[in-house]
Amino acid sequence: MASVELKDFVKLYGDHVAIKGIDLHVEDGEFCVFVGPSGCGKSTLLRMIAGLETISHGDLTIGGRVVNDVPSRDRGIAMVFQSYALYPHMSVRDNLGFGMRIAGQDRAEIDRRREGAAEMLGLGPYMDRRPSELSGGQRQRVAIGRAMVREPEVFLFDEPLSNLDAKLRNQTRLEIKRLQQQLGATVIFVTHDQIEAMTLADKIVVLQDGLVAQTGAPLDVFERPRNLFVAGFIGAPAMNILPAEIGEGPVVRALGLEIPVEDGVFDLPLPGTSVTLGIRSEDIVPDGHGQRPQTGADVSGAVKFSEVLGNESLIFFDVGGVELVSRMQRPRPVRAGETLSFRIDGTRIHLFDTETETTLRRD
Amino acid sequence: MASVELKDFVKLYGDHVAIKGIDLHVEDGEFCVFVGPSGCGKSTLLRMIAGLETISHGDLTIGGRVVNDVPSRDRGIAMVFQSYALYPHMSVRDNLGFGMRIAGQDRAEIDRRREGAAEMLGLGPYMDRRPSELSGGQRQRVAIGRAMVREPEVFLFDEPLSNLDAKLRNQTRLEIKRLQQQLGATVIFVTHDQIEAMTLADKIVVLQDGLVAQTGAPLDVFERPRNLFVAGFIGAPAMNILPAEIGEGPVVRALGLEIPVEDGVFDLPLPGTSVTLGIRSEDIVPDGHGQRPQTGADVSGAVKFSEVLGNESLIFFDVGGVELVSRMQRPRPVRAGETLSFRIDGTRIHLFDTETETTLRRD
Amino acid sequence: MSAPLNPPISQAIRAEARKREIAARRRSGRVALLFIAPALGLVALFLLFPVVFNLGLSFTRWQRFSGLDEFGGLMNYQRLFMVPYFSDVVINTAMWVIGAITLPLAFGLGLALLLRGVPGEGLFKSLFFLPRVLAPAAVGTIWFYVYAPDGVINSLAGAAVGQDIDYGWLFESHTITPAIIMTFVWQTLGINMVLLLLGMAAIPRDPIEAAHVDGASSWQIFRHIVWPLLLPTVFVVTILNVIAGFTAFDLIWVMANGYPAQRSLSLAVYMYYETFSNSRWAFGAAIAVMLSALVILVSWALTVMQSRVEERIR
Amino acid sequence: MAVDISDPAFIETLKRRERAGQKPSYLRLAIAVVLLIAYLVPFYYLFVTVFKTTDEYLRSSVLDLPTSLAPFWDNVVQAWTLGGMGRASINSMSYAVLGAGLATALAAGAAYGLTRLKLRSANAWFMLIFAGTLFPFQMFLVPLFFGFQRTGLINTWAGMVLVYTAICIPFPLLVLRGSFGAIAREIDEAARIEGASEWRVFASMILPNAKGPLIALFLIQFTFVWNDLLFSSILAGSPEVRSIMVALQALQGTYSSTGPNVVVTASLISSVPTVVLFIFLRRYFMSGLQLGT
Amino acid sequence: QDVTFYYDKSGWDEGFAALIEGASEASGLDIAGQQQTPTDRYQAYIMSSIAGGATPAIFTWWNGKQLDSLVETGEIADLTALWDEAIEAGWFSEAERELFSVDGTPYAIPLNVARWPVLYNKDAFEAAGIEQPPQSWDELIAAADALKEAGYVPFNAPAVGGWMGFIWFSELMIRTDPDAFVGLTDGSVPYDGPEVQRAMEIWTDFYERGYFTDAREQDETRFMVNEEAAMYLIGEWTAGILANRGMEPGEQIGAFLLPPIDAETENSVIVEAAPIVFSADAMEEMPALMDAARYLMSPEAGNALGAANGIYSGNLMTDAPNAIVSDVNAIIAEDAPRSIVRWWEAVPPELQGDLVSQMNAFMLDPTEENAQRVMDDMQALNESYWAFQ
Ligand SMILES: Nc1ncnc2c1ncn2[C@@H]1O[C@H](COP(=O)(O)OP(=O)(O)OP(=O)(O)O)[C@@H](O)[C@H]1O
Ligand SMILES: Nc1ncnc2c1ncn2[C@@H]1O[C@H](COP(=O)(O)OP(=O)(O)OP(=O)(O)O)[C@@H](O)[C@H]1O
Ligand SMILES: [Mg+2]
Ligand SMILES: [Mg+2]
Repeated sequence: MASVELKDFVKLYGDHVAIKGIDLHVEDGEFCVFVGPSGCGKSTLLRMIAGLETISHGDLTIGGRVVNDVPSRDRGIAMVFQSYALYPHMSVRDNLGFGMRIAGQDRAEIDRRREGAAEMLGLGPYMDRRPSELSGGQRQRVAIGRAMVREPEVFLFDEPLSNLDAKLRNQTRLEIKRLQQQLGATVIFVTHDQIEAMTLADKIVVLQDGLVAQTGAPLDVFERPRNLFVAGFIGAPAMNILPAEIGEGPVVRALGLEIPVEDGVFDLPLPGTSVTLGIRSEDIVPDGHGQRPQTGADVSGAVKFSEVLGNESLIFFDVGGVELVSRMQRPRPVRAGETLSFRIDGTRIHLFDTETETTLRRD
Repeated sequence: MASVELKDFVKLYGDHVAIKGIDLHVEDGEFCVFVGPSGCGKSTLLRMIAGLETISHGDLTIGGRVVNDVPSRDRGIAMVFQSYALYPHMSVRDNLGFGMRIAGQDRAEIDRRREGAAEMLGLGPYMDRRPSELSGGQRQRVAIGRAMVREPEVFLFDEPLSNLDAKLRNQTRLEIKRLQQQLGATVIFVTHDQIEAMTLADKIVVLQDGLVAQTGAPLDVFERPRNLFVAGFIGAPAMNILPAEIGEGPVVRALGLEIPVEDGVFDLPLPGTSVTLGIRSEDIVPDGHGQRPQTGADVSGAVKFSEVLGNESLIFFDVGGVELVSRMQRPRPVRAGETLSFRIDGTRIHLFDTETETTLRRD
Repeated sequence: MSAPLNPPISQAIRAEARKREIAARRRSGRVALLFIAPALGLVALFLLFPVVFNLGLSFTRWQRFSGLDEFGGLMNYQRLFMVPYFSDVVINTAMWVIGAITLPLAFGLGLALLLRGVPGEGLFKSLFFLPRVLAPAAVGTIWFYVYAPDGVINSLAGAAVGQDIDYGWLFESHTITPAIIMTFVWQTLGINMVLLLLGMAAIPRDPIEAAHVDGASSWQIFRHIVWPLLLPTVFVVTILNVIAGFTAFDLIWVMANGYPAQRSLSLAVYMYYETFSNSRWAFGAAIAVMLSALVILVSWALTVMQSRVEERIR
Repeated sequence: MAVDISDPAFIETLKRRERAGQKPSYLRLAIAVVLLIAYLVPFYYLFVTVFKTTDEYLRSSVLDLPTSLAPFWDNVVQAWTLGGMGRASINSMSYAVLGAGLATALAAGAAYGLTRLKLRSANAWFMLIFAGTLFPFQMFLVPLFFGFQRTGLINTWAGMVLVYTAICIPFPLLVLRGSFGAIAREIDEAARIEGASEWRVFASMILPNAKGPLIALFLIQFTFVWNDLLFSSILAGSPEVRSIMVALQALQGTYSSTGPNVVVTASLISSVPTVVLFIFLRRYFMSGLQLGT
Repeated sequence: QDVTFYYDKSGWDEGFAALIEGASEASGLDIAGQQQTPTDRYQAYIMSSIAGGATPAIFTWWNGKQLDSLVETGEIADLTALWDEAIEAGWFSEAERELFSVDGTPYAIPLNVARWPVLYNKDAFEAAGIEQPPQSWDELIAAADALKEAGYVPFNAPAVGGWMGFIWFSELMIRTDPDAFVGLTDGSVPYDGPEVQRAMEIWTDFYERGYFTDAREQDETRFMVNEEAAMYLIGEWTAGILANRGMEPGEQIGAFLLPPIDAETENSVIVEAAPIVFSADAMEEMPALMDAARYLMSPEAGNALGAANGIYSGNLMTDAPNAIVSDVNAIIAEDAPRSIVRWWEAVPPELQGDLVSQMNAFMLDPTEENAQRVMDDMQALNESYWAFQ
């Protein structure tokens, strides 16, 4: 296993700058997830690491060796593609063995590794099938198996789950995580799904338009988004974002309420300054559903409509013309028009500079 | 608007029986969702109602009229296809107008209805574009518009959201619901996504292999699944399912615990009988996270791993070799191997006959 | 940990990046050219160079033994219009092109609609397609006897009307070209039909079903949904037919055997005739150029139309 | 439930009803059969004629059934010897196999270079090769004839193979460019990461995945070369190298009086390979057609 | 191999093999034969070879205008000396030399010389009560009528192969006005003038009388072999073909020359001559080639060809290969008709195809109107050709 280091990465497609200067360190054995909206450069970055795109500028170090000019095959990496990229004309067995075969490895070694991977992934019964005769999840596992037999130092995954249906996606997610832990592998994983990113990553890298918006552990990114973009991108439903104003005392004024702010958490500007306030739906707690936050502000509003998810409901309600969404645990049926009371958890609010959109939180 | 009544529906494809005898009543103005795994017969059922497949056996009544032998066009229905099925060579305007035009309706009427639909769906700016020049969401709306201008008694939707990305899907879901309420329309909606089903439906019809597994209001189906299949299908992550045994007193024994059972809720068999116990992840509450259930049983186990979702985490833990999943609200980081205590909510457990897999709950 | 947002990318970095990219592209371009070279070489030598050479030839006076080195200007092009039976050539060519466009298409479409869903569709398709794999020379040979005075057509017609018919279909100036065109139709009908069937099969079922629900009758569905969506295929088929019609050679050469050739000549055969029977090399080259110009012009026009309709239904 | 789907009798009733619902149109079938019969009359003529002697042919109606099957061999032998078809069919077979095979292979290589490798202005390179088919064949006749005469390639076996190969390249290139383009890029990339060289990717990844089109193209070009009269009649006039179609035409056009029965038999002989290929590989022929469009 | 001998005569392979072997032996050169068909592409091959400066060493050609234009290239060897020798030896006469000369200089040697008589079915004549071949036009008409009476079609006149249209046209022209015929071929006599009008009238008249077989028949000798037609105006080499199909020359088949229409018309015969020519350069490089040429002119060569393919080389010292040739030899010895170069060779090559196809067209629709149209069209083509010269 090896660490991966990106220094000053830039990628040019013609005149279009797709990657605008990225530095990144992925530790040995770390599960690093690149997440971001479509077109932000996740795949490009991964492909540069894989050697499928030239590195226009910057240095790539894998396991301490600069590999800019090393061809893919010698970088000690293996890649799992979104579409799996299985060789459609080969059986599962041959898919697993192809790389070793052309490398001229001896049969015994090929078989050993192949059996190992097949066993670990439960591919035994399918070894003689073609990819087209496999289900999505099985294909997925073959793709991973093909990567495994290479015994790479770094695994690269490009949205490997997005072609699976919801159930299978959840299940495979778990498998990948387990496998990584078992192998102790360094993994770089690309996704645009923030749930995937949160659940899998040791380290999340949120990309925005060719740049890194934030790097950190999942909870860190979720709880301390560095800017409005990350705040809005991570978490579903998206954080409630409202204009607010700094009040006297550590207090934020919004929706006609005064929400107390914990001392020392934010670098608060002068009172009267406009700021942007972010509140996650689970931090607007409907009265009687879940623990009532101790510090905070009470608010009530007319329900516009609700989405019943079973174990919880999302309540969309109106406060002075602003629509807020709250999460109701152990839900009860709620009718549109009904007025409900909520309590906003003052200890969990987010404040951003309205101009620069960066957080006001002290690091 | 009209009610729809299916009586004794059977569908044969060659030798394959795709629908195996279904009775169903959809009320006037009701939003009815067919949900079920792939291949269970949802589309087939919908297409039989639409008149795109013959009804092998049974009667279809729409608005009180038996329409088995009435061609599609005269059934008073409109359908929105998964692929939208827009006429690719016609502008949005012509797509909307086609049905009325060939029905020989006069121009003024065509324009009136078309403008109405376009306005309601915000299609005004796109009227002269072709489908290929529209985004997925816009196409979706055109498809709905085309159904609307028919002023049908019943709307049929076949997985209309599955081609949209997650964000757009959520948004369109809301729009469809709003529209249905506005028009007061009878809608039959097919999906395999249980979240979609839960959030949209007045009535959910869970299909399993050509048969109805359960019919009911969303919360009803979620909270009182009629059998193991529905219990496992509705809700994510899937319900914890474990073998159990009826104990003395109203109590269920499982995992070496005695979980008290509310009186009068279940038809309990004799003590000692094996049953199947279902517990949703949110009903296994980690100590200190969320309201501690009053009736229930305490259990503790070693965490195998956790999935961090931000506002909550899924904790997978081991109790005597059985893996359980619990949902942790307002999560804290949890390490694998850590031992946690949980409390199972005895008022919310599900019991099934091990043999027939049907619920033991009293109706 | 992470870079500041929006760091400037300096011109120097840009320039260096561009250089690296170009170098990489060069490297892979060279490999690509290696793969292309053999095909390109053969094509250049045997197809492209001859085209240029032919163009050059058409401006010389070369015929029979001499004149290769004499510049003739537009002489050969003017000469074409002075050929006494030029009008025959034009009329025949026009008949060929129009016949080749309309007949196989019309019959092919009719057959395609007729055969769709008929039991044994596959067998029908194969049998109607079969003549296509035969050589035009063989087909011409057989049809020569089919059209002969004591041939199949006359025998059948004679049996039908109850008297002997010995009409010489290929020996009468006003039937020879239509007769050969009908043979062409016989041979190409199948491929037209199969292409149209494939085109129809490629039309998604959804819009058709949607039209059903929308209340359209079968004819209305064909007229408003199937036909417009089939148009790109129709254009492709038409382009193929036009080229085939313009350049049809073997059938005419074989079937017009017994008949005074010139009256059945189309431009394509005329070119061959002047070149190899009359040894007017440069003139033949000029006719080839004119023919090429016509073919390219017409198929280009059709291609433009095709991409227009395709655009519309994309 | 009011229905019992485990009751076979009930299912049988339903099946019958379904079948009745989708009644095939017998009227259309009848029309199709009639048209087909009319369409196949020339084949009928062909098959009765090859069993007739010249004398029988001249004295009976062309539609009469032959009196015996015996004359067939005699006709074959006559066609074979008079037309020199033995030599000619070996020639044509070699032109067709080699020309079509080489062309498809070279076109595949070129298509690989054009679609799978990064090549600047790949489109222009493609157009350059494809320009070869924009022109009707008449455009090549004079230069090829003269050029072949000059270089001594005329009336040579190698010359014929070369010219057929060249002519057969552009169309497969057009098709394969599409087929290769439709193969997921990730497959090459995966192979490359696994250590495959360009040639390896081409041979082990791209070719096997375009097997259908490759076979179809080979068949189409084989048929074209086998059936070609134009080029072979100009570039290969001598008996040693002439093609089957030239032989057939010579037989039909000779001063000697071979009867129609022999000529028609020769037509049949000259059609055997393509027809046999068609019968066995129909699927590829038909799918190949679609490729071109 | 030193030299290649190109030829286009398919079906003469055996004869050519013998000729080539003899020539090789006589010259000591290694000569190889190379057949190339069909004729138009053979000519194309030779012409483009010459245009490209690579004149084949030996090849067959055509006489008349075809030879003129070939000689014009300056690539062809002058064979005066050889001819002098041959005439000296009594192999040929001056008349033959003339057939192979351009402006009085011989440039070719004969491969074969064929006269165009009428071949007739002796049994048919007998059946129709005709005792001897017609000596005058009236006798010809009478014989034709008698044959019709007896159930025969008098003349076999196919139009296959695209070239046979000129046979009756030229024959009727020389029987009415041989000079006008010659004038046609050099542009001095128009194709729609009175001379042609007259020939066409007779031709049309013959068709009206039902003297000709169906021109659409593809098997040119079918009606002769089937004994449906009695006479066949054609080159004497056809005797070989008929013999192959079971009609023995001399026994079943006889020959006569068509009589002139008017008594005062000069008696003449159409002669088709196939020359062999030599490249001047090759001759200079390899003087031994002259020995090959001498052999090819010799009686031995003529006999070899006659034995192999029944072809008459025109050499006076050879044996007639069949009875027809000897009959014609006898007739010519007796009547001494004027030898006239066949229309095909006499006419400018560029006009050949266009004009003959008009004549074919007439045969397929032998009406008066069509005759007029054909004459007009021929003249139009003729005019435009000469205008271009
Ligand atoms: N081969 C290419 N040529 C030109 N531009 C490209 C190329 N590949 C990617 N881009 C551009 O680079 C940017 C980043 O693309 P990239 O594929 O890395 O996005 P992504 O984050 O992977 O998005 P997605 O989630 O949609 O896969 C986009 O603006 C894209 O249009
Ligand atoms: N035209 C058909 N011919 C034969 N079998 C069919 C046909 N259409 C559907 N089936 C079969 O009927 C069953 C039900 O199919 P249906 O399309 O209704 O499933 P579905 O519930 O809509 O699944 P999905 O969620 O994948 O769309 C399946 O087993 C399917 O294979
Ligand atoms: Mg990507
Ligand atoms: Mg479905």
